[in-house]
Amino acid sequence: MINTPSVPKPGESTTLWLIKLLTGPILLVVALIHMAVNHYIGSIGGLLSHAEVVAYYQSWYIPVMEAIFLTTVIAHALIGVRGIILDLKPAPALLRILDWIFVVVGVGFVIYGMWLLAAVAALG
Amino acid sequence: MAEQWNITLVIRRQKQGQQPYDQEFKMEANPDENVIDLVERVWAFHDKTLNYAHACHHSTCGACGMRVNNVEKLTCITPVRSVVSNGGTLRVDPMRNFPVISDLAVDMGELYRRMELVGHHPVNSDRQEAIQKEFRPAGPADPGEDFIRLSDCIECGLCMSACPIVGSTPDYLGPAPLAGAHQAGLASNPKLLDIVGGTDGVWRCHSAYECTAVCPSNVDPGWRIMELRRMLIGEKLKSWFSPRKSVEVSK
Amino acid sequence: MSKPRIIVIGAGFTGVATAHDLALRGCEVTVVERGPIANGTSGRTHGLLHSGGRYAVKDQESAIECIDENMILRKIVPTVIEPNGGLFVALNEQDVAYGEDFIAGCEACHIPIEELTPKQVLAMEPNLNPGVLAAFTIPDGTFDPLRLALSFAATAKKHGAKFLLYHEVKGLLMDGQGNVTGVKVLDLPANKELELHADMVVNATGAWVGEITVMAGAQVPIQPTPGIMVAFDQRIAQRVINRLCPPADGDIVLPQRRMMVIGTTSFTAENLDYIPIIDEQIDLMLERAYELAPALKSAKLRGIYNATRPLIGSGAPGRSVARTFKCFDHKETDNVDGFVTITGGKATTLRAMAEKTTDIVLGKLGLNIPCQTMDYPLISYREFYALNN
Amino acid sequence: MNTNPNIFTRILSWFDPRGKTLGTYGFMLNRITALGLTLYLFLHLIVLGTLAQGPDAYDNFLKLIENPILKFGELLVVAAVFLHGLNGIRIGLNSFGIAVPRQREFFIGVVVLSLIAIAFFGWRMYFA
Repeated sequence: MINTPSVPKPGESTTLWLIKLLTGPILLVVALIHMAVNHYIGSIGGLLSHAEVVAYYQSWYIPVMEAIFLTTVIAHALIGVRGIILDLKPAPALLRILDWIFVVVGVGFVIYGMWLLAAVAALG
Repeated sequence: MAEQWNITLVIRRQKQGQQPYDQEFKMEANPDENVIDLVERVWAFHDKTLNYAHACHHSTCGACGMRVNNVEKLTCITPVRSVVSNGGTLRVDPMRNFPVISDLAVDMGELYRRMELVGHHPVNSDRQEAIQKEFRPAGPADPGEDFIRLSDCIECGLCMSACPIVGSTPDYLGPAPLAGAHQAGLASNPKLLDIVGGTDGVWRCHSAYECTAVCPSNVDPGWRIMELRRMLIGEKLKSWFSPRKSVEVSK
Repeated sequence: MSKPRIIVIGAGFTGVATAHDLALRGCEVTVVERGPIANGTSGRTHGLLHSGGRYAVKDQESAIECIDENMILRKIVPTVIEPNGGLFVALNEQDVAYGEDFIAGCEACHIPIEELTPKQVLAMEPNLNPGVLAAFTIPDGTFDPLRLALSFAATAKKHGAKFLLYHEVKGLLMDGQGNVTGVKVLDLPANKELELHADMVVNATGAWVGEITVMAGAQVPIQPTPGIMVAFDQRIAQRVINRLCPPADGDIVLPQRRMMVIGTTSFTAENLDYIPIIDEQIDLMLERAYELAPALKSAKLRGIYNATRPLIGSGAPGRSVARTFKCFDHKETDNVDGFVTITGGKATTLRAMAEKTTDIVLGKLGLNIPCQTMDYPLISYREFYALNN
Repeated sequence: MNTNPNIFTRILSWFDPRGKTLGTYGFMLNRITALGLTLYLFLHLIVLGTLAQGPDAYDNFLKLIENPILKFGELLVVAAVFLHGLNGIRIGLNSFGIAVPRQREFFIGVVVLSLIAIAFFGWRMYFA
């Protein structure tokens, strides 16, 4: 017989899916802006030097946008990769460890990213 | 005598505990007959130890699902003309993702158990089955009352064989049971919401739509999985904003 | 006396129903079948839950069996039945004339019918032939053949019956005095031969019974009579549509899921394992289907197949042979004990056939246990897979 | 269902194209681009650490990625963003029951749009 609903508590998958679903479009818009910036603003070729990057981060809205981009892309990516791993049906114990790794990596990189943003903005 | 083609039929053979191997049969075939007729002729005239599942021969029982040239087909309604040309080769394999009993016969037990788990109705009201607007409702336009008839889903397992995720994830409910849950209606069984919304439910589906591509009887599991997602998201948002009084779910 | 051990050969309607009745009455049953469930005639019936109407004039014994069993099946296994009733329609004067005998016949066989005016019947089924002259309602229905068989098999399994599918009977085990004591079976998937002993062997192989009886040096007057059936890919009616006439080719078209199935013809064949489709018969079926419901002209063909009726009686071939069933105790007919053959009958009468067979089998074993299957609800056909014995 | 414990055959089964329709190619593309983008994401974040170490660290890192292979890698990332992003929108909308019967055409649109964008970005990166 199929085992009881899998280890994570019911309804949790819907929440994770919703996060992935909501971060997706935000992420795509910001990513396109992010890529456009790299190729247009600044000298013809985009942000091609340290100085130009620092100058780019001097306004208030760019760091906020980049921070949103940072958190949404990390959340989306990790939930997605977790989904792929779930497709391979890891053992519940392994899944619990992996969940911990995902959380640690996710929060860790968000903090690191925020610190980097602040540092670059401060250089201005 | 109707037109006769010469074709080579390659059947995947496997007896318990032995390595699978391909067996070739050169035979004459009428392009308008169905693949199951060829398999039956091989059984009747060449090799009575060939095991294959079949019963109704007109797509109501769902027993004769196989992979024909690597595509899941209900072999009783797959004309020879549609899968091979004169002088060509036709490959028949058992369905994927089900344990093989022997040769082309697979054990569909797990699919039946899950259909029972989600409470799929074997007979259902005609209107309830033809719920999707794109469906042409079975039967005359509007004969007045609603009729009870055998469900669209014939539990043939083709979608379960075609789905890439069922292949890698044994516990994933799979397209047919999820479509069965949608047909049964989430309100029919309060536990259903958590089974369908769990990690082995609709969130494992990755929109390959292979199930809808191979479904021989209009169930369109892909569409029904997305409908279940819409209901689940609705339920989740409702539970965030107003505590979940009763599981009131729109069909 | 411990539980009687019975082997049933064949897992078509008769086999699974007999296994259910035997198990319900406390026997230890093993069903042996060379293929999957209902892969023979049982699978390939068009699925008519017969009301007996077609036989109400010429074969009232069969008709009464059908209507009684029709009502029982609706009660004990509703989850595999489309209970939408049926119609007998007259398309010409000759049909209308047949009406009187039809009414009298149904009366005699307590088959409830109701006459309709052409306007009424066309309102109920708009896709009928507009030229309909008279019509009667009839309690016909449709069922899914495999699921009907699985329902009986699942309930039998719940009471301990064992099903050995893909096991082919190679021979009968006999004792010194020419009585049957078991079967020699080849397990096809494992390619192993094994011997099963039992107090009684029931031969329920339908049209193939001759192939088993010959193993015991016995014989039955079986007359396999195949008939063609054609399935269309559109359901253009909600009820079974019968032509108001004596049994004839292509006299019925019935709805099943999203299809209509037209049947049938009647001819003879030697090799029962493979009966080729005869093209002329397809054209005949199409012509008769279009007569009953012209709307089918726009439908495409979905499946074409033959099913072999296990008719009994060495008399004239084809239709006039009795449609009822018979259980042969080979002790009486061929002085071979421990061996019983049950064949003939209609799909709808599978429960009654099982009851009669079980009565005979238990009688031969000196047991007298009443039958209860007439009001014993069958469990879900899916349980056949959930229970693993 | 598939009781095959071997993890690699199960992963390979995702990418077996035999007898598959467009939807599965969408699924395969989405999966490959997802893994590629995630790898790039974390590499990108780590590498940008050089920004904090001052102008020379970052500037000669920029020279480092001028070589053609890494430049082509960047183009792949751009391609992955468009393909994964637009296909994700398709799956997202489908999850609300939108455009499901037209999901095949939707996917073809996604691929065409992405190819145009990739061509545009490629031209800018190599020739502008």
